Amino acid sequence: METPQQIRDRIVGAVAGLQVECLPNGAPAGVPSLLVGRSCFREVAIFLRDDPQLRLDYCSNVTGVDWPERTEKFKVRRQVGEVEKDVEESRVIPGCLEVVYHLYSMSLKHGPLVIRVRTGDRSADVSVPSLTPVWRACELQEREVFDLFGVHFDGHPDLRRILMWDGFVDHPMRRDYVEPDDYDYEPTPHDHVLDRALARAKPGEAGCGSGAR
Amino acid sequence: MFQAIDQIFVNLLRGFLGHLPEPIRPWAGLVISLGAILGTFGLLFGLTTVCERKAIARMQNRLGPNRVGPYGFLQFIADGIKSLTKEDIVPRSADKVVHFIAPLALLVPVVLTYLVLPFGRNMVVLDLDAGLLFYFAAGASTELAVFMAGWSSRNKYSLLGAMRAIAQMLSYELPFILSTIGVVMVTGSLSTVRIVEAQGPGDGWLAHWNVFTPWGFAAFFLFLIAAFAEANRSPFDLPEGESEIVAGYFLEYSGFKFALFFMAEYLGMFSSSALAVTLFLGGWTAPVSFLGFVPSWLWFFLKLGVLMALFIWVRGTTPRLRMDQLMDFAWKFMLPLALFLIPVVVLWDRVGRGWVGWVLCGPIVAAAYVWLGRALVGRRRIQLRTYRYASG
Amino acid sequence: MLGSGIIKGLAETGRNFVGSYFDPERMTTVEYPEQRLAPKENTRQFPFLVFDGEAALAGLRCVACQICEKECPPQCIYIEKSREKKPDHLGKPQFHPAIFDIDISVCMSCQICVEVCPFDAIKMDTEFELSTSDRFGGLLMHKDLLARPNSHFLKVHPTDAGVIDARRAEERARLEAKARLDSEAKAKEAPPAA
Amino acid sequence: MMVTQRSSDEWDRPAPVAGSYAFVVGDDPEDPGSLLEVSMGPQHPSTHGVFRMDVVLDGETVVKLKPVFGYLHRNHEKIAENISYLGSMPYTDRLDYFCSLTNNWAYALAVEKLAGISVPERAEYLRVILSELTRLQNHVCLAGFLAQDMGASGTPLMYGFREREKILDLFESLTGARMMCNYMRFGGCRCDTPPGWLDEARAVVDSFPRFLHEFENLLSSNEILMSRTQGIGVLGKDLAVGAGITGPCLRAAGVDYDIRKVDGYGIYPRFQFRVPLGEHGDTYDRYMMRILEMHESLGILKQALDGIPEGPIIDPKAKLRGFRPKAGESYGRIEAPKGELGFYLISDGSPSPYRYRVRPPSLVNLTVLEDLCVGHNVADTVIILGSIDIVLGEVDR
Amino acid sequence: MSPMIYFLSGVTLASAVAAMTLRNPVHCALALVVTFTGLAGIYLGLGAQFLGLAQVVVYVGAVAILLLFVLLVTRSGEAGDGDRERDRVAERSWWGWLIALLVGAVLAVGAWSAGQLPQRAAPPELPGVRDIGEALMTDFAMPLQVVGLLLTAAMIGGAIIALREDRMRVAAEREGRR
Repeated sequence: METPQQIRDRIVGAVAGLQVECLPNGAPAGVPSLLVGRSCFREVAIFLRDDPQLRLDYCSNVTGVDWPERTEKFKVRRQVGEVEKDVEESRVIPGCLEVVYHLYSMSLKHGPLVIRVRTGDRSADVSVPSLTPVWRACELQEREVFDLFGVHFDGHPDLRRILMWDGFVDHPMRRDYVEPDDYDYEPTPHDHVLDRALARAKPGEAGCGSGAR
Repeated sequence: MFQAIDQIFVNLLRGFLGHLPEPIRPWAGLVISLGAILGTFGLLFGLTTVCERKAIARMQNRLGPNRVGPYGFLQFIADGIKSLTKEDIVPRSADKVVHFIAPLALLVPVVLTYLVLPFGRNMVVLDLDAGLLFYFAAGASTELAVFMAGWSSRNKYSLLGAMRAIAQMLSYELPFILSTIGVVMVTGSLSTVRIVEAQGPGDGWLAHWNVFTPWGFAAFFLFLIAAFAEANRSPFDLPEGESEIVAGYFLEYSGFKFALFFMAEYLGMFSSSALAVTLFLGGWTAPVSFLGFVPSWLWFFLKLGVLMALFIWVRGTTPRLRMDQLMDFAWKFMLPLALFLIPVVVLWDRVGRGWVGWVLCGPIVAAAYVWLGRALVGRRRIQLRTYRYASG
Repeated sequence: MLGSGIIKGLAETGRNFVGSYFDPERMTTVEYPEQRLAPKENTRQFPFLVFDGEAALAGLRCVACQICEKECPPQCIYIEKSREKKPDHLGKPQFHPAIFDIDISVCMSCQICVEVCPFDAIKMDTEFELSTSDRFGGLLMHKDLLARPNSHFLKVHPTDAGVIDARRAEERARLEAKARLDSEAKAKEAPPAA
Repeated sequence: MMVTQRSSDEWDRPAPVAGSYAFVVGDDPEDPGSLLEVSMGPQHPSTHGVFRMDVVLDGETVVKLKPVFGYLHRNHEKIAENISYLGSMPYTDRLDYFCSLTNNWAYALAVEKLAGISVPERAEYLRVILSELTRLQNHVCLAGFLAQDMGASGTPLMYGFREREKILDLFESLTGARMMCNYMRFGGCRCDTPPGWLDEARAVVDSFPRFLHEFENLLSSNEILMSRTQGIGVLGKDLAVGAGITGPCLRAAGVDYDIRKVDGYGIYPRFQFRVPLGEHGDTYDRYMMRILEMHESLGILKQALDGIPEGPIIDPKAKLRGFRPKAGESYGRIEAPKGELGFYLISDGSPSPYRYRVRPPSLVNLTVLEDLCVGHNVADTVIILGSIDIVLGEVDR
Repeated sequence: MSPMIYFLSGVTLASAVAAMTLRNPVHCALALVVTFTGLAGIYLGLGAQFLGLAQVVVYVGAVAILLLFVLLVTRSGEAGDGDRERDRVAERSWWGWLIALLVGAVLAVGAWSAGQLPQRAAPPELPGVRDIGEALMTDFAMPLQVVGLLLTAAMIGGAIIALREDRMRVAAEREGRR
């Protein structure tokens, strides 16, 4: 298989104006990944699937990564007064949510190619195009990313919570998620059962109401 | 001497009834016989559950129950006490009256079937002319009880189970009844006592059991398979298929009512096995005349035990069929074969019931079996497969 | 022919039925409370603290370094260091645990505490019958419950314990030799000074 | 069929398009009361754990099926992101609790890729032996459970468990635990084999074919099993590839894709084995794939047990404590008995992973459950689910 | 024997009344089953073995089950619908009264005239199952065959109708899916 850089060049060469960027990977055996812009994400995915040299017909892994807003400190050599010295400056890197796809080819037996896409921020602009129409394999995994990270997939046929219950509010895999100190008061899908039970046991009668006394 | 042992129960009853005033004798006889039947088969039910658990455990290389009593054989008493003391839960939305009546409605007809079964020489409660018809009439009413149980529980699984059970029982009733027609035709009587007597050794030394005829052999297995289905036993245990509909029609029953269902199932199994013994295995007759000294009731229970072992063995082996396959099997295999056996019986009767009959009827029955079996399996293209391996 | 597969299956279960009475290899079941399988040497259930000598709490090898507390994946260990130090088997002054609790209801028997312990102080026991009538307090093991003599360790994991004992004996011997050499050297040095 | 949607506007983060859903049955004006909704699970005997299928039935035919997950969710990934790399190893045991050793291997592989650690020869051999033993015991149990779902009153399951017991005994004497083995470490394995272990393993491997033969006698040619499974739940090739189905289910559909061959991870390229392929993609093929794979696994085991060299068991450079790989990311995947098990790790140079992700084969294989089940009976859904082979510890994580 | 007959008649009549008045259709059907069984008991008590047993096989074993199936398959809702239905039926109840009156009149006339008829000597022995069977196979062989053929034809016809509906539905579903 071609290297990710070559693939990137080929995509950009085929259609001008696509935002595809090759990200390095620091691990010794790691392969670089392609960061694709949101606007052309599905087109790129379809290209990767249908290109006769690549035929990446199998999407193995879909997952989210949370990048909270962070301040990066770095040193710059600056002219301070008369002397040139290292000055510590900081830069705010805006937070985003990232979705990573690992693609393989079952027919040509090669891979992986890692493609990733990022949302605009972590609160308002959290939608990315869904790849479920391209690879059905993404269906449940994208639901999971939606559930645990809060990434919204446009074009997903059945975007619901998958692991947490429907009434759950937060997204537990985000790095700033704070778990509640008392799970008993989490809303559950069985709340109405509890309500009914409480309503039945009127105060004064025997039952849950008078149990405390 | 042998005669005395053979007739010991009959004489005991007669002697006891002799002390009673004349008008209530028949009723007292009925009550005592029923009590004896319930006691005997109740005990047999308990022992069978233990034996079944132990035998299946051994088939699965386990030990089975071995804690209560010698070799665990008193386990059923512990189970009985447990189910008696358990809480009887009735679902709130259930139809309480019907829910209550259903287990009784299931048990009563099953017990009634025992009235016409001859357990030994002169050991039959009601020697009806239409004994076989009585048996089927009583057996037919169990479906209603199953429906009542499933419907009144207000549980979807129960309802599904009841529907399955009724469909299955109705379908298998046909081969169940049709497979006995040959016996009735050959014997010329619907009375179970006549049927057994006709199968005895008579003047010769070898018994004329119906199973030792080509048609009787086939009919015996048809009857047995239908009996499996009627008793909801594996591989026809769909109504209670625990992996699909959890427990089927008695899902919402607990405690003693559940035990009644359980008991009715086993009593039904005994009674259909007993009928199989009566119709095909010569009832209480000995296979050869020189074994006639063994008490007749012992022969009967021995044969019953063999059939029960078969029930248990099959249960330990087979997976369960699916509903449509079950229906296919009843309507496309068993019913045609049972119908086909009727002319064969006529042929057997006409050519003189000897080796000529065997030569003529044997191949016909075998051919029908093979052909129907192939038609049943072939349409669905069910076969063993060979597999290829990836190159390289 | 229809039915041949089922008959084959019946033959198989029949053979197993008969075989279960004659072939011990078929019966893997053990009647537990009366019969017991001997635990394998590597078997691990829940951790215990090894102590040397006779007194349980005085001879604990644990020096309260809290590595296991930090590494324990379900975080079921709780340690508090003692204020004062006391000498260990090499005579070096060390802390010891004032409190050492393991919540058995949380512990998942992963043996990571054993692997990370640099002092061979915590080991896995093969005891598994730990049921109590108290779900909360009864399953929280304090150090007096956790402490087991080295002889117990030798009994449940003889190979492992043998290696460790040999190593500790060697360390001690080396130290004693060194001390002897030192004292001899001192003794040698001393007279001229005197 | 109508699906109602409940809007949920109490979300401070963007609200999802579809909220909770519920089937409303019997609202079809043309056919009143003809449909029956049954919620199979989470406490159903044959959903293999706390799994739920909301099934809409027409008679007993499945019209619609929705899997509902999450009853066993414990956010394994979040736990792993808060403890050290080593600390996650025992947690991986609990993913697919039937196959803890393959889970260990997949995680160790991902970390080894992330940090560039090599594995000594003997450890590689041991890993192969253990993972093939795991495959054997997973597949015998699967076949037993499948027969159990068909109502075989436990006999095949007990035969399977009898053999599994021998393999678990091997695991116990090597790793100390029967199921939660926690045996592999980054750069090798935790401890060397106790004396005589390899001979015991050889004995188990040698006696295994006898069991397989027994099992096949009992089931593979049984007419009831064949008629229950053949032509049921047919999975097409294209759907299988597109939906990311892996493992025996994929190969039953006729796709030649075995990660042991494709990636050649560990030392698998050294062993001779074949990859069985199905033709119909139905439940019977899926069942037979497992049986045939067991034969191949036995072949691998024989070769590995004969070829295992002496030597160190773990890379001496691999650190147990204070393990901090450099920033980067890696994806390690292996052919677990249930399919492709992958671990995706992002390191930021700290002692715990920045992102830790498990790619669970069981969950992804469930994507096609509805496609396989619609049009079949309730009884078939149960065996289709059984033939997909899920473990809820891995589905819900 | 006669107290038994009175008892059975009482049960039969009571359950027949229950079958008409109970509100839950399934209960009605179950009450009807009791009526059938009571009737069978009366037959048996009168010594008509075959008739009594055939009554149980046919009515309890088949007709009642059929009724229950029909009830379950056709009924859409629970009591809510049924009440409205009952009101509608109640408006036209005079039809029922009329028919009941007519039937009662015919029965009364029959019973009265039966008393008027000269008493015939009872047959020496009640016909047993064997006699019925012989009669069916000799004197009434032809009618039996005709009835059998008719019923077979009806059964096949029913099966075909059910089959066609099923096929049509399958075809419609396929269309819909496309």
